Amino acid sequence: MINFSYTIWIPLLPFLMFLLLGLAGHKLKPKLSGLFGTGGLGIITVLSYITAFKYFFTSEKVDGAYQKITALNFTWLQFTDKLHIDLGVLLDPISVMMLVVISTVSFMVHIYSLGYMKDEKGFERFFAFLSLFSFSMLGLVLATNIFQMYIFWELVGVSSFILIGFYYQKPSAVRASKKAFIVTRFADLGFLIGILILSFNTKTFDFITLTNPTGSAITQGGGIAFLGLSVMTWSMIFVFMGGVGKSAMFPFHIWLPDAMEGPTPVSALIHAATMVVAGVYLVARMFPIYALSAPVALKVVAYVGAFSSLFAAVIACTQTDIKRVLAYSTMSQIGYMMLALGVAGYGGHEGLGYMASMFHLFTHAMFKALLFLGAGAIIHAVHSNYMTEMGGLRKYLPVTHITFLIACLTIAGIPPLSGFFSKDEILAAAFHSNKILFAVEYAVAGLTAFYMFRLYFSIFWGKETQYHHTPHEAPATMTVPLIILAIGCIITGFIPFNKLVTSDGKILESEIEMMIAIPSVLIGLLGIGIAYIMYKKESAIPEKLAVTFKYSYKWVYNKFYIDELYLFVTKKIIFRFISEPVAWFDRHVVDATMNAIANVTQNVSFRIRGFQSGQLQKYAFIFITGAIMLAILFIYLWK
Amino acid sequence: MNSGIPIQYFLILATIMFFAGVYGFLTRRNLITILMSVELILNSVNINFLAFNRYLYPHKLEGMFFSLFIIAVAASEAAVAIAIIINIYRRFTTINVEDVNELKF
Amino acid sequence: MSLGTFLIMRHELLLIAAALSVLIAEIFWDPDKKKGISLFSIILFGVITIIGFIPSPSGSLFGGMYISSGTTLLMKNILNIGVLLVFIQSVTWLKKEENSEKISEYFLLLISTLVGMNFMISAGHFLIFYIGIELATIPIAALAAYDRYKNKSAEAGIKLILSSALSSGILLYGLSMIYGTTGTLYFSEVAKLFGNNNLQILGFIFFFAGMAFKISIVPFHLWTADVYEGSPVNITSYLSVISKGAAVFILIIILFTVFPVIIATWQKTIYVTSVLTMTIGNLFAIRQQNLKRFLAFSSISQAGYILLGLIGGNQLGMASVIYYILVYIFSNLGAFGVVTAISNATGKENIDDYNGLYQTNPKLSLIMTLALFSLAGIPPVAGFFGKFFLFTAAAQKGYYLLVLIAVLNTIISLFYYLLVVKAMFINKSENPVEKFRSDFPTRFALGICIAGIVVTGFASIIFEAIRNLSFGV
Amino acid sequence: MDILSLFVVIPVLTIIAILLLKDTRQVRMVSAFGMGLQLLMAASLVILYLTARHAGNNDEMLFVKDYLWFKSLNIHYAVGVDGISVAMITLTSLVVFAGIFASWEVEFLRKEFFVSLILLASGVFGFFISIDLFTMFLFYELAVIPMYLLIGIWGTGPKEYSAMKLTLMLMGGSALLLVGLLGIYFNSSPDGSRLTFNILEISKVVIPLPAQRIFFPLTFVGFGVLGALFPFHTWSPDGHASAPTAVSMLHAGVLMKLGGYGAFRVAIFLMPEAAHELSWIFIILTSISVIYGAFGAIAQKDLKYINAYSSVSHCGLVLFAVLMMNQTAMNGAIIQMISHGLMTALFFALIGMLYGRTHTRMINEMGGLMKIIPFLSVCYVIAGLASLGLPGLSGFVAEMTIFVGAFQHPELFYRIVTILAVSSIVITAVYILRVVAILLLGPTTNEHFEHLPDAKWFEKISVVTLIGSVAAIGLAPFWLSTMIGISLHPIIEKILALNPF
Repeated sequence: MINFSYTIWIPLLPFLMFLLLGLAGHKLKPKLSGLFGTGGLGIITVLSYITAFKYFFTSEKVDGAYQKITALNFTWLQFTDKLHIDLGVLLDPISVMMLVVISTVSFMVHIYSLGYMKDEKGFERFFAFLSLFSFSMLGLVLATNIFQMYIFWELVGVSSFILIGFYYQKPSAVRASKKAFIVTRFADLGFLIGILILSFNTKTFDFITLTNPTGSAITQGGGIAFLGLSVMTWSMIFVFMGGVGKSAMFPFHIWLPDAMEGPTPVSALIHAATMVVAGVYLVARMFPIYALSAPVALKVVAYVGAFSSLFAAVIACTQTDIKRVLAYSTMSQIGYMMLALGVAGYGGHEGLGYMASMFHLFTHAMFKALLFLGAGAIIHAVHSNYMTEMGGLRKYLPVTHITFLIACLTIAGIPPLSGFFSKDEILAAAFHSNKILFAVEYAVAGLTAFYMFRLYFSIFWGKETQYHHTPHEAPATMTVPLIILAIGCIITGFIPFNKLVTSDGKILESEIEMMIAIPSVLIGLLGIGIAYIMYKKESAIPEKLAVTFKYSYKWVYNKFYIDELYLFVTKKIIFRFISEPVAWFDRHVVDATMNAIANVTQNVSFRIRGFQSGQLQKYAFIFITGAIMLAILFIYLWK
Repeated sequence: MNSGIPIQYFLILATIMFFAGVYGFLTRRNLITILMSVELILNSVNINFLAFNRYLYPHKLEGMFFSLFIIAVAASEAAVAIAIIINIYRRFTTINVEDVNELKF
Repeated sequence: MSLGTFLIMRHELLLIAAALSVLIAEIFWDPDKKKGISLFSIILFGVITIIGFIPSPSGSLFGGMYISSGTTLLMKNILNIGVLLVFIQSVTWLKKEENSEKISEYFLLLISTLVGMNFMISAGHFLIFYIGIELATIPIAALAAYDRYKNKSAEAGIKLILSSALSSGILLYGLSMIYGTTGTLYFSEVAKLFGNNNLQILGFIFFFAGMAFKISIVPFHLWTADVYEGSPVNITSYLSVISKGAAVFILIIILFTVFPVIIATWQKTIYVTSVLTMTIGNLFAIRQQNLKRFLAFSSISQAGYILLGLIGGNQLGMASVIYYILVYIFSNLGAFGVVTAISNATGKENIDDYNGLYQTNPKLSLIMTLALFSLAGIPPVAGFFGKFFLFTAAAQKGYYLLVLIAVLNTIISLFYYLLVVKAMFINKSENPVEKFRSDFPTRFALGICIAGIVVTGFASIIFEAIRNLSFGV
Repeated sequence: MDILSLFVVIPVLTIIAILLLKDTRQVRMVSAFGMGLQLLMAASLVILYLTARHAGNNDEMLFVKDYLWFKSLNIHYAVGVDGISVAMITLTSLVVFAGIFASWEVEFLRKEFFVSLILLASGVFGFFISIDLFTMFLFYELAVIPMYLLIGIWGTGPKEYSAMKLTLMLMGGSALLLVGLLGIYFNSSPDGSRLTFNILEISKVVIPLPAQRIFFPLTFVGFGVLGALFPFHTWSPDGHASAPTAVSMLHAGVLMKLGGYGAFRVAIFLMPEAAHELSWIFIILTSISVIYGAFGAIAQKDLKYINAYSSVSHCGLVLFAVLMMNQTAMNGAIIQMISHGLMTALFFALIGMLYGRTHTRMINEMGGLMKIIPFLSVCYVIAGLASLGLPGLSGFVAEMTIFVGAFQHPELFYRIVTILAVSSIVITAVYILRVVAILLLGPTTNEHFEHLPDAKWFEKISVVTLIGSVAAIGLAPFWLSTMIGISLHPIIEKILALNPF
């Protein structure tokens, strides 16, 4: 048993960094605080790699399976004797893998930002928030129990909120951040309810206990049925709702494209590589429960994933803002991962999808980060987000061009780049369990290749655009990360994930199945080809197509009007038809009754003044009648 | 020693006087008359006392004495009342009770 | 029986002596220094008040027509304190030119009414009771008409004298019924012989009506507001505190000792009348502008609360009533003291005139606030304790609904008391009551009132002493 | 002189000192000193309490002092504290301390202002330390009354109306309460032994069920009015809107907690059977006020109204949790009281400071303040995040404890209602973000605001005190929740013993 207790510093360090930069940041020199943040992340990266190495290669296995190691754990808040929130560090294949992913990408982004954000005001603020995010994300993946995960889940949400709204004077940015927070918050409501139901049934939050395939949670956790589904299924569906929100799956995807309002490094880090895959991670984390005692929920995962990936891919083909294209591609790639999980089963060869999904998560982090950072470099150079205003940039930005190309090839799944391997595993998994989904993913693979190269060609080739000041290659602080990540894209494909990260921790034997791999490569090439024809040179084909399929194009271009739908619901229904009436009701009914009581009293007191008429004899009359009334009352009526 | 008149007659007389007094108090407009009707009430009470004493409890004289005191007190009461009425007349130049209503509501 | 036994009626004798000495002083006093009389009589009365606290033998005189016990002594002492305060408060007013001729009348008459009240309280026979009650009423009527040159004063006088005459007529009619059915007028024997037949209940109701008139319980209260407004402020405070207090005392004694047999009946009676009283009183008070009238109605509603103490017929009830009267004396005289001071200084008696009073006369407005809070029953002043005990007494016998009605009524009363506070503290005014410094007697009296308001509540010993002297049915 | 009574004595002494002062410039220093002392007292009380507990003192109440007051009625001046009241006392002293600094710049009748403020505070302290129903009630009313003058004199807008409404409605509450207390008193010894007002003694006997059925609703609603229980909450928006800053802070921060505390300490603790029997009615009412308050807040335009409605929602959550009657939920209720107390005090302090600068409370008249007054704006954001339950700040701890606890209720109905209540966190997020976005972010709309000054030193003290405590609870909730939990234990024991469910 190796001592992992030092891992506490992995999340703690960024937190301290955040406090330092947040409280004293404005006193330090911006440069210095940037270096602080980056340095901190560097240390963490080192620590994570050490941890990964120790875990995978020196920690002993029990009958060939990696063990879940609770490095340390302390009770943070006691609810009941069974239910308590702990804070701690849980090490198992996926969390360790996530450590590597997060620290690497985050480190890259930090370095990149040193250049990218150089003359932005609020430089130190930016790094403070980045540290906050790193802290929350690391805390999330290392969570030992579902409630700790929820805590950091919320923190991740808020730090993404802050970072999206980094340019807080830009109304669009503010709107986007608000949207992102509220949408995910709504999803998290589902997560919380899920947790409540789950904990009520299983009387525990602890992951190890929950996900133990032979533990009580899974074996007799099913609980009573409610509306035809077992309570466990319900809870897992609710939990998944949280994942849907964070990972921008349909129908909670609307925040992701707008989130591109944030600085590009942020998009790379949060909205491509790390945070958005939290949903996938969540499902993977709870996977045994999904697989063994809530298969229906798992189906939901699969279909949601498949649909989102297709949906996003289609939209991506029509967008012109390069960051939005990347955003939709992110969504569709995550759809892949979800699908992969959805079609997987627990243990043995069933677990292929699980492994594939984690694998794809890993590779995707690399190439998507690379894409975003590349896009950042491009935007940095031309000061525009729209590919319609770009073209022929290959001579101005050679490094960016090459790395971007590598990334595009990777995502298109061209061997021997990493994307090919992971995607192939996913397709294989889909093929073995559900032919329809397999077909869908096949199409998506083609679409992906198409829109990525549409992007690539129209940026770096296409029409020769005149720039009012010639674009120039980004500084080294920005190009170096690009190169590193590009290398990552090339090599990571050869990491033996089937030996390291599997659903049950045991080694999973799998080899590339040619009759799936070859067609997938072909369809990728096909997509590239079409893109080449349409966008390599200036051509009228795209416009023609747009005109011929006018309505459908319009429909797709406007993202199927989902945003408008949401806007309608929130603005019109909630605001106009619930809260305003409530406010009105409160003023004019509840409050009015209170006032009415007072007014009635006043009124009565005014009406009865006549008794005090000042006429002695009237007084006397009332006196006599009073006496006689009392007499009658108590002699005859109420004796 | 029974003088033949049954007690009921006295009581009926007293009651009539009482209500006559009350009626007078309520209807008469002249303060003096109102005062007189008060006296009427008091006297009806006296008759009650005397009758009860004479017929029911002849061996004690409480009723008798009580009515004597009532008469005395009524006299003093009347004295004060009339003094005030005179003052009223000075101030309002009338002793019509309806005009004496500056204080109301 | 030796002369020593007359010491039993020490209070009355002393008061009569005082009255006579004031009369004699009036005769032999140097006509140009008449103002001295007030000082003389106040000192005299102060001495009497102090003597009153010397323990004295309890017993009965005249074959039980006059009874004196610890309870009656306590009641008399409480009344003495009140009267003393009233006297001190009235000095400034008596200094005025138009009153200089009548100073001694004022004291003479008030003292004699006090004698009457003492006799009522100590009565063991309805004859004494009747004499006492008349002695306590008629001079007040004369005093109500004290301001000879004011229409309102005269009107107050006539209204008081005539309606009280009517009420005592009704009361006597009731008594005659009781006499006719029991054949005696001794409290002790009536209590024995009293049955439950209709004639007796009729008699009781009429008797109760007569008493209710004095305490100004709805529907026998209508004279109150007019008389209070019309008569001079000091007479008003005397009426509202002393006469009312005395009447409550005697009512509670008679109810507990003479009519225990028909307790069921008088509990119902009190239930009905108390609800009526506090509600009507409050409803009328809301709209009042003239402070004297305002306080008149507030005192009506106070009477309604006081009845809650009587209704139980329990020892706690009697204790709480006596205690409350004590508190009420301090609070109400505090309020009236401020009203007197201001109306003496400026002649203003309306609530609007008090706008912005705190800016000019902070002390007075603070005293007023405390007094009103005490009347409203707001802690930490004594009124809170008084009300609490009253309600406790009623609740002890299970009258929770009645208590609820009462507390809800206290909210209404709080509302109009706060109106005055609002006027003094919050409202702005172009011409507020100008700043003035009231003379020593006023400040002294107010000081005592405030001390009473504050101390009476916290000093539990007072309540305990009262409770030990009181009794239940 | 026992330590607890000092909590009443110190304010009184401060008041006297203020009254003796000649020039009004020292007034605030004196009050700050007095309340600072009070804060120290509270801190030391916490330490004493914890040490006593560690010493193995397991009495229900500690530092109990009992002086016979009215012998015949067996009324005592009895004080004592358990973890809950200690926590509440600490809260109170924090808020008062912050409130003094928040109202540093009161000019008009400064002396009177601070006197009434501290008088109010002393009432609150008295309420929390007393374990005798009579003294409790006395302090309760003592705390309510100064509110009238504070709002009426130093308030803004329709202050007379609001002040009168607030006072009368709260007094109406205490009217019901009084009847309830008397009912408890006269049923406090069914075996005919001595009647008592002492909570601990009453808790040892079982009040007859018929009596409970009558007096539980009276008591609960009586306290509920102060706890802004729907539909008796309407005093709160107007009251808060008109009240001066410090008063809103104290009122929302502390006074409304009297309601929750009383409902728990008196109504439920002494009459658990009826509470269990009738809880469903009040559960419905409270969950209405949770949702309803939140929705009400969305539609408001005035910052103080927004906060008032959110207070309705949060305090509704307190009563909601109390009615769940299990350890966790009640624990959550207490934490929620404290956290909401600090949070809302912070909010009102900030609103007051913003108002002092911009002279408006209408959110749509402000905008882009983040750039101009970063300190205050950041504090406002923090307050907002606390209120929408961000982990690491107190709100999260409280709400989660409540939700988890409430969801442990064995009956399905209660769990479903809980889920309804949970949904309030989203609505909260909506209105908080709405305000933050409109108020602080975005471009600066009004050029008059360009040169507003940021927080002054006393404002910083006030704000930092509160934020510090909010964060402290949020980061390290375990000590608080254990301190409360231990004290809750006997109470829960009693309740469970009486209705096994």
